[in-house]
Amino acid sequence: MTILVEQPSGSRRKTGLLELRGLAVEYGFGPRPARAVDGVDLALQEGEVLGLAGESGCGKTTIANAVLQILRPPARIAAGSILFEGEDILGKSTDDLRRYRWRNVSMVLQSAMNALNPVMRVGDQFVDAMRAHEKINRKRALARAGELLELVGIDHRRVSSYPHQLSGGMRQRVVIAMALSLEPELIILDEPTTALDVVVQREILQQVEALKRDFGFAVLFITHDLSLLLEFADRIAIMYAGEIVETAPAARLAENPQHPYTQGLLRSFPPLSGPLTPLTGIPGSPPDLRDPPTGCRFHPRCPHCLPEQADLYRRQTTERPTLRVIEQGHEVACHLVAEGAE
Amino acid sequence: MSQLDPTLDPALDLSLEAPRRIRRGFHVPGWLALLLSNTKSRLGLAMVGLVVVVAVIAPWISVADPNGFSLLAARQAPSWNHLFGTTDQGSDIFSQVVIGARRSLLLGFFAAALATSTAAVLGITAALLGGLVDDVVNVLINIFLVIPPIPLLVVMSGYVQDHGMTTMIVVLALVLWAFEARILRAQALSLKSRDFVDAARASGESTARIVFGELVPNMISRIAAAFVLVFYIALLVDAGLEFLGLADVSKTSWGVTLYWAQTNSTVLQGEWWPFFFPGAALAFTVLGLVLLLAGIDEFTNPRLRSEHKPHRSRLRMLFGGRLATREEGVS
Amino acid sequence: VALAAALSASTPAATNSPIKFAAGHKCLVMTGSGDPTFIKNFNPYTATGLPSGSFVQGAFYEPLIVTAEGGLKPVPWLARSWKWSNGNKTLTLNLARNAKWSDGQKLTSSDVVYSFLAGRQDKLMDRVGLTGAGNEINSVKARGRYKVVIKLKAPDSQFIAVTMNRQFIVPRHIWSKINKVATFNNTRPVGSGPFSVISHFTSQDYVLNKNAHYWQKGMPKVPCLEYVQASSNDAALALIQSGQVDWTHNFVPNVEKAYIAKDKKHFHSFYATTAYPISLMSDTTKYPYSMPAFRKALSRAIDRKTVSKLGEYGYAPPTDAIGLNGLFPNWVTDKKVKARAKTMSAYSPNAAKTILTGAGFTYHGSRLYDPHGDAVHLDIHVIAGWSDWVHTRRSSRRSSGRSRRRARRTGSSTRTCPRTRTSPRGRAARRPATGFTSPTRRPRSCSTSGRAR
Amino acid sequence: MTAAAPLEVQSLTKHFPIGSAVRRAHVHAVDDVTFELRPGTITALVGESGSGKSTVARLLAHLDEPSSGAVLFEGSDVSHVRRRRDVLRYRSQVQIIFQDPFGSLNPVKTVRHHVERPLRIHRVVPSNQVEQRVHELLRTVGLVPPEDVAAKYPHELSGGQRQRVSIARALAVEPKVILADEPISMLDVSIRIGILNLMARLKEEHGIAFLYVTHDLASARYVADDILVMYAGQIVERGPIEDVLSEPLHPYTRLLLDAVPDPATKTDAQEIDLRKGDTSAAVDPSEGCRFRARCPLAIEICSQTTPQLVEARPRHAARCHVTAPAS
Amino acid sequence: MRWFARRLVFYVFALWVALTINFLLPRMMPGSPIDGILQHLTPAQLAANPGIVKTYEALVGGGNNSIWQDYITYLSRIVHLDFGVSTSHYPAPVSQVIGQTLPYSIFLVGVAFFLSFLIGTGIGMFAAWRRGGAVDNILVPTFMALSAFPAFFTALLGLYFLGLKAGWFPIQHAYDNGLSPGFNWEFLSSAFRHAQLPILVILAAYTGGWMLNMRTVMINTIGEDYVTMAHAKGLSDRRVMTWYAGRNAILPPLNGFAALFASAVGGLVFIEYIFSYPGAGLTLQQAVLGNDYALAQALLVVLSVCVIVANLLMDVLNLILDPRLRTG
Ligand SMILES: Nc1ncnc2c1ncn2[C@@H]1O[C@H](COP(=O)(O)OP(=O)(O)OP(=O)(O)O)[C@@H](O)[C@H]1O
Ligand SMILES: Nc1ncnc2c1ncn2[C@@H]1O[C@H](COP(=O)(O)OP(=O)(O)OP(=O)(O)O)[C@@H](O)[C@H]1O
Ligand SMILES: [Mg+2]
Ligand SMILES: [Mg+2]
Repeated sequence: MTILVEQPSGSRRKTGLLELRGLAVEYGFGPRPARAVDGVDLALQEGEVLGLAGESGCGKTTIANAVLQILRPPARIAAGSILFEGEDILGKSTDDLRRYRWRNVSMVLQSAMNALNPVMRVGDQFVDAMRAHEKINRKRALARAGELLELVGIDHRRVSSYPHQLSGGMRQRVVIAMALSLEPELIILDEPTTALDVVVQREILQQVEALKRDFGFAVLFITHDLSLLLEFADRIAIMYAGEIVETAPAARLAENPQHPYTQGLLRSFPPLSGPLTPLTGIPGSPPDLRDPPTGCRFHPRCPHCLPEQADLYRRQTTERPTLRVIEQGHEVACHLVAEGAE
Repeated sequence: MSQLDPTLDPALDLSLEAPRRIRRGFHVPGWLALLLSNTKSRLGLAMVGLVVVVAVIAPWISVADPNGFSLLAARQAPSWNHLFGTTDQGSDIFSQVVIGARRSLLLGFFAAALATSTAAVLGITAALLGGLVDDVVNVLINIFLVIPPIPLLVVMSGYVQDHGMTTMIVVLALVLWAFEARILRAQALSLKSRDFVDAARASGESTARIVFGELVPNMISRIAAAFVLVFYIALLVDAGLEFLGLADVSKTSWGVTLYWAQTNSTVLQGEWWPFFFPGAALAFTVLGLVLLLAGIDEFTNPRLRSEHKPHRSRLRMLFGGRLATREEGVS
Repeated sequence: VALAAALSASTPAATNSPIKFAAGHKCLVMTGSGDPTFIKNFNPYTATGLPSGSFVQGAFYEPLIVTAEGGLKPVPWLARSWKWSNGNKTLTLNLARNAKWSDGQKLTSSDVVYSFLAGRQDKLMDRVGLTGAGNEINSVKARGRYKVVIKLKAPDSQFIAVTMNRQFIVPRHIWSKINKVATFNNTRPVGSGPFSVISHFTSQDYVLNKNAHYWQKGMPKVPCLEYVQASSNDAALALIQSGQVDWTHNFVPNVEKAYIAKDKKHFHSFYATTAYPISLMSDTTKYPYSMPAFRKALSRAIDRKTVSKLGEYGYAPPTDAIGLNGLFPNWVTDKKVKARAKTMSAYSPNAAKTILTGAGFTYHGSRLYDPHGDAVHLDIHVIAGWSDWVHTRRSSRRSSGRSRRRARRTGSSTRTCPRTRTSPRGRAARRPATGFTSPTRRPRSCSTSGRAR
Repeated sequence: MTAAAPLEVQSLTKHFPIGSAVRRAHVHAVDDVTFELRPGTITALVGESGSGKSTVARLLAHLDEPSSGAVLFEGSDVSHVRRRRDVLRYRSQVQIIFQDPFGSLNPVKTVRHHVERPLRIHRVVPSNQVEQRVHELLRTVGLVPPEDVAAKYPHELSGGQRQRVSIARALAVEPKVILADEPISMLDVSIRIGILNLMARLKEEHGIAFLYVTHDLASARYVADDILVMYAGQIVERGPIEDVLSEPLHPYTRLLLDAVPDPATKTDAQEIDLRKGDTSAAVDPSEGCRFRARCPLAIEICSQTTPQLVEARPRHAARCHVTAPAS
Repeated sequence: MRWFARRLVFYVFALWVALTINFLLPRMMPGSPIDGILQHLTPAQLAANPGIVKTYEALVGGGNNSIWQDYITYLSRIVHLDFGVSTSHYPAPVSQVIGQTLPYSIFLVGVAFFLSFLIGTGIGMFAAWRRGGAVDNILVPTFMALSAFPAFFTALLGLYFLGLKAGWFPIQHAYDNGLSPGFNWEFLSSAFRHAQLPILVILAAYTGGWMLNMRTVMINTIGEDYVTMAHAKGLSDRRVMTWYAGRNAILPPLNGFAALFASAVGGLVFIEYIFSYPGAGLTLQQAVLGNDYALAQALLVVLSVCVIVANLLMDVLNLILDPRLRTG
């Protein structure tokens, strides 16, 4: 894998736990690779729950994989850097990387149901993870695996089960327990509940919250279910077509969304209580990342992008908006907003 | 003798069977365009094509009678007069090889066609109907897989007096259909669970139409793969039987030339050409088919595709710029 | 036999002198061709193939008189001398007095009488037709310990050459106790022959050691015989080429190059031209083979020279139409007959055509139609693996060029008519002549023999 | 608009055999389900995964045959019709839309094929008008320009567009009933509303009776008029959707409601009591309430007799001994 | 375990069907093979084995019995391993001939197939792991081309170049002449030496199949989430390749074992023929050429049984490797 690192210019800012700078990831070779992630800046503080929301295919999983450095060809990091505790992990040796994975950052995969090796006992998969990082004998590792399972509400005797003997929700919880096994600073939850029933989903989220309180890890929570994030995350980043278009504290985002895309997303969730108003969703469909629209990537679907406003229209269609701080902790990449702020 | 029994994993993604387009409105079946866009299958296609061409023009490039004998010309090493040398009897091996290509190709083709159609009808219908029909077909398939085909053929050819082409085709198809049926049934089973089959049923399509109108078009590449598979297995097995002397050894075919080479102990006499050329021709054809199959496999399973950028310019030269590409298709 | 298109015959045998390989071989190593894997059975009566076929019969059990193929003189063996009397109906045989069985017991006239009459004990042991309808033997009696008298019902010129050749002598004290000969495997044979001990036996080779009690002084000259299984001509050739085997008796294509050239000094071969010729036998009861003209035309349509060259690598010369001059050169004395036999075997498509058209055959284009108006097909069946035979068929295939013929592989059994099966030598006897048969029905009249390879 | 329900379901039951011939068990995927679909009404069918929602839809679509019970179409039982003509007649009135927009269209066939096949099978319009009708249908579901869309293959469409094709196909036969099995669950959030709005519009304009199978209560509330809540093969609650959602009777409905994240009512201390799911409640169930193992309100009688659906409020029924006791 | 029980039932059934096919085969063919058989035996031999004609009739038909009678006789004889007498090995019973030849074939195909499995799956696994690497670019095409070669052609080439020209290997028989089969070093080493060339040919012919199979499945497996997860856990590459990807990827090829093994058993006919290796394959070829129908048919049955047994072993292995089968 070729790793192109564009050193960020300028002095080192004070960084949090994890910081992505100008991260770009491409899929495929040749003249027109798909830039699934394009110039993403994102920072995560210790103990924080950062939500990452966006439509399918906008690059959420790709970011997660990049953070753990488990991208496989044809994916490659085309630009940017990934700082973990101030250290760029892109330059790390294979061995250092191996140690960094799971010990510092662990991950619950998007389809955690399939994340367990079907031919290995659950306990052994815990043992594998532990023994890859520390000297611990099998018996003690198994004992600890049992404790971890109890933490997520599964009988410790289940260490000797095979994955297929567990239900989907249980498997999900096993993976979460496994993600905890080395007490990492950051856990990435990539749509941990998409395939599950609402009741099970609720159950798992409650458990994660409880665990977070006990262990104090930070969470990068990836989902396309914005309503879930609003409830669960401290801060939310909205992604569209490989770019971050808005970040804000959860409450603020719910009350005062700035980007038309965010607004559209919020309008896509009918409420469960209160008055019902006709919703519109967002017309159109996400762009092909091999050939993204010029200018603002959202402009073809944007209700505020009208040829009548010629000047704005020209900027929207040719000039890429950048993230601007419009208020403490609230950043938006939108020509409209920039216009309004000035 | 299927030495190569490629994994035709039924769970593979089939959505890629969708047709590509050439220019506006002109549709090329997706598989053909893909076949030409894959390096392996292109090479395979070229190799098989070469053999086909040779077989077609065989009468014009060979001597009148490939089995004609001549005292003067016996046991000659390859030379300009006899490209592939001559046999113990002075027959021209080149002629035997090019004429032999006809029989091999025809036999392989028809055996494969017969086996494939049997397998497709049985396998797909069984999968679709399920229940008892499926159980019976499935057990039948598995039983055929348990009886070793070559010994079965060897014993059968001991009984069959007539080793004519038709008989051989039928016999080969009878023994080999299960290979394909297994693949196609598994494939159809996985397709059957797709909603579009139920959707077609819900909109009132008949079973026959679902099989031939909805399922089969989706399985073209699988069926093609199965066809190619049986094609070369049939080639190999037939040549093998001839080589063992279990066929009509007065015909002209690769296996028969090999048989005579073996019978005349040419190997032990240090004459390599009587067995090398027909053997190489057989291996060449089979390799071409294997490559074709590998190509089909690759485009059926996108994960197998190697991630090289396509050599489009060279392709253009080869195919006169009429090659369909994905970009042109999507409007 | 109306038509004998003499092709060629018998076995070119390759030999190499034991000298060179003496270091490596203790024994004289031999092989045949197309032998199935060996099964331990040395019962000479149930023998069809090796190891208990004629080769082993000879090693353990001997006849009284040996007559070689080709009309040669009978050689005294266990019977040192004999005398015909009573108008050639009584044969008196004087046995060797020093002959012993390998277990040390003496071989006497009672053993000989027992062997001749053993068919009465078990049909399977009948070698002389004693139990058959055509039994020609009146009595076999011992006169003293070393004299045997055989009385025939009628004089028989072939009695010594054929019948006696077939009858080997077995020890009475062993065989008379065998209940069921068919299932007796005789794994520790007691015989009078030069080899008596099976020192080694596996499915792919066996070794026979010298008989310590052998009656012929100084014989045998080799300490042991090893017989190696070779599953085909090809396998046998590989064995002799590499010197692993000293002697074989199978067909070697192009023997000069394939074998002798490897070691000119030690590798030799010979081809028994005195054997029965390879011939086409037709079932003369079947139309159109029943038409002499058709057979004549066939004979003239065969290019025997080419057949000999291509089919037999020139080992065996073409014969005339009678085909006996290799075997019995002096039999035909009439010059006119000789000349006619020669003409009848001379290759001449035109002559063949003339004969055919003269007999009512017609040609449509290049196809031949018989007088009934049916197209003529010749089915020629050959034995797969007998390479020389198959060749012969192939090279003769085109020579008459006009009729469409199909050749088939058959096993040795079905469509062959062996008419010559008296040779004492295994190979020739096992080699049925190729028969031309009618396209429709196969001859039921002829029996079969041999096996395919 | 007449109130006569085109489709009525009475005591519909479907058991699937599982396990071997030796240890045969039955999943009571659908057990004694009764409801009706009224014209111009969207009825939502919700429940957890495996509760039998899809099976109900498939039974109604005549894709599976019920073990017992009846499906009354305009008064006559159609659950066991076999004659092709009868089946076809039924299919021309009742259509189904599937969950997976990728799976429910044949990848090698164009959009045109999908929409025109039902037209031809059922001879909805003379064949010279098929083309025109296809375009009309595509326009109805919002696929424009229809000429372009008709020539496309499914893989050239986005998920939302594909689901619209499915709807167009269902509409082609001018059905009275459309069964939509989770039509939006696999779509992107931003385009779900579009499909829901389309359904609402068709209901209005064509008077179609919809069965909307979903596990998303919020979307059900958005489009549906009535709701059926299923648990372990049984309907546990039934009623007008606003009534049910605002004042659920059955503890399972309440559990569902509590579990759904709703930003509008976000409260940090909203910890709810979740007992372990009993996934095998529908496998050879014994007498008693199937929810009892998870139920916070469970009392003794719950494990003894199976509760019946009882109308505790007007048109609002539940299957619970505690909240809707049989009087 | 229920899965295994089902397999067992199937195998018994398959065996029965194979026997029945075997029974029907000669009856469906034109002509009457019984004559062919009887012609090989002299009247004396026939007279000596009064039961033999019955056995043959049950085997190939041609008697006056009804087909059902024949069938019953046939099955009961086969249960008693009575396949009649081999005409080409007269007077040995067929079972003795098979008993003598089969071990060699089992040895040959067992060793060769096991090796080809190990090597093939090993290479396939590695090639998939390092896509585009040296192994993938060199070994994979090589083995693929080799497997496209007809087995008998490869065997001929091996015989010519490695056996004759180079003289590295013995070119026929199962062991050196003069040795007796037994469990002693001399014999075993000789047997191994004689098996080398045939084994090499089988390897050349069949390794490619395993390899391609394994490679394809492995490539799919590598895309599975549990492999990604194993990477994310920071496991070493080796561990991920073998225990996470490899362990799972090997299961489908094992399931395809039946077809491949059956075809390898078929390949034996050619290889044994060319190397004059005294196994069941060569015996089968000679039996058919020699119209020894009894032997040929018995061999077909026995080879089918071998394939079934091999399948059974594979199922056991599958059971060990795949917990889903054990508990599912
Ligand atoms: N292996 C791959 N090869 C080529 N393109 C890929 C590959 N994996 C992902 N992509 C492309 O990268 C883009 C981002 O994918 P990613 O999986 O990160 O999306 P996501 O936001 O996680 O979506 P989802 O919500 O569906 O999980 C998509 O457009 C996808 O098509
Ligand atoms: N063909 C079948 N054979 C056996 N069991 C089946 C079959 N189809 C469905 N089931 C079982 O019936 C029950 C109901 O299944 P169904 O698909 O109707 O649930 P659902 O409510 O649609 O679930 P989901 O929300 O996951 O789609 C499940 O337990 C399922 O396992
Ligand atoms: Mg994702
Ligand atoms: Mg469902």
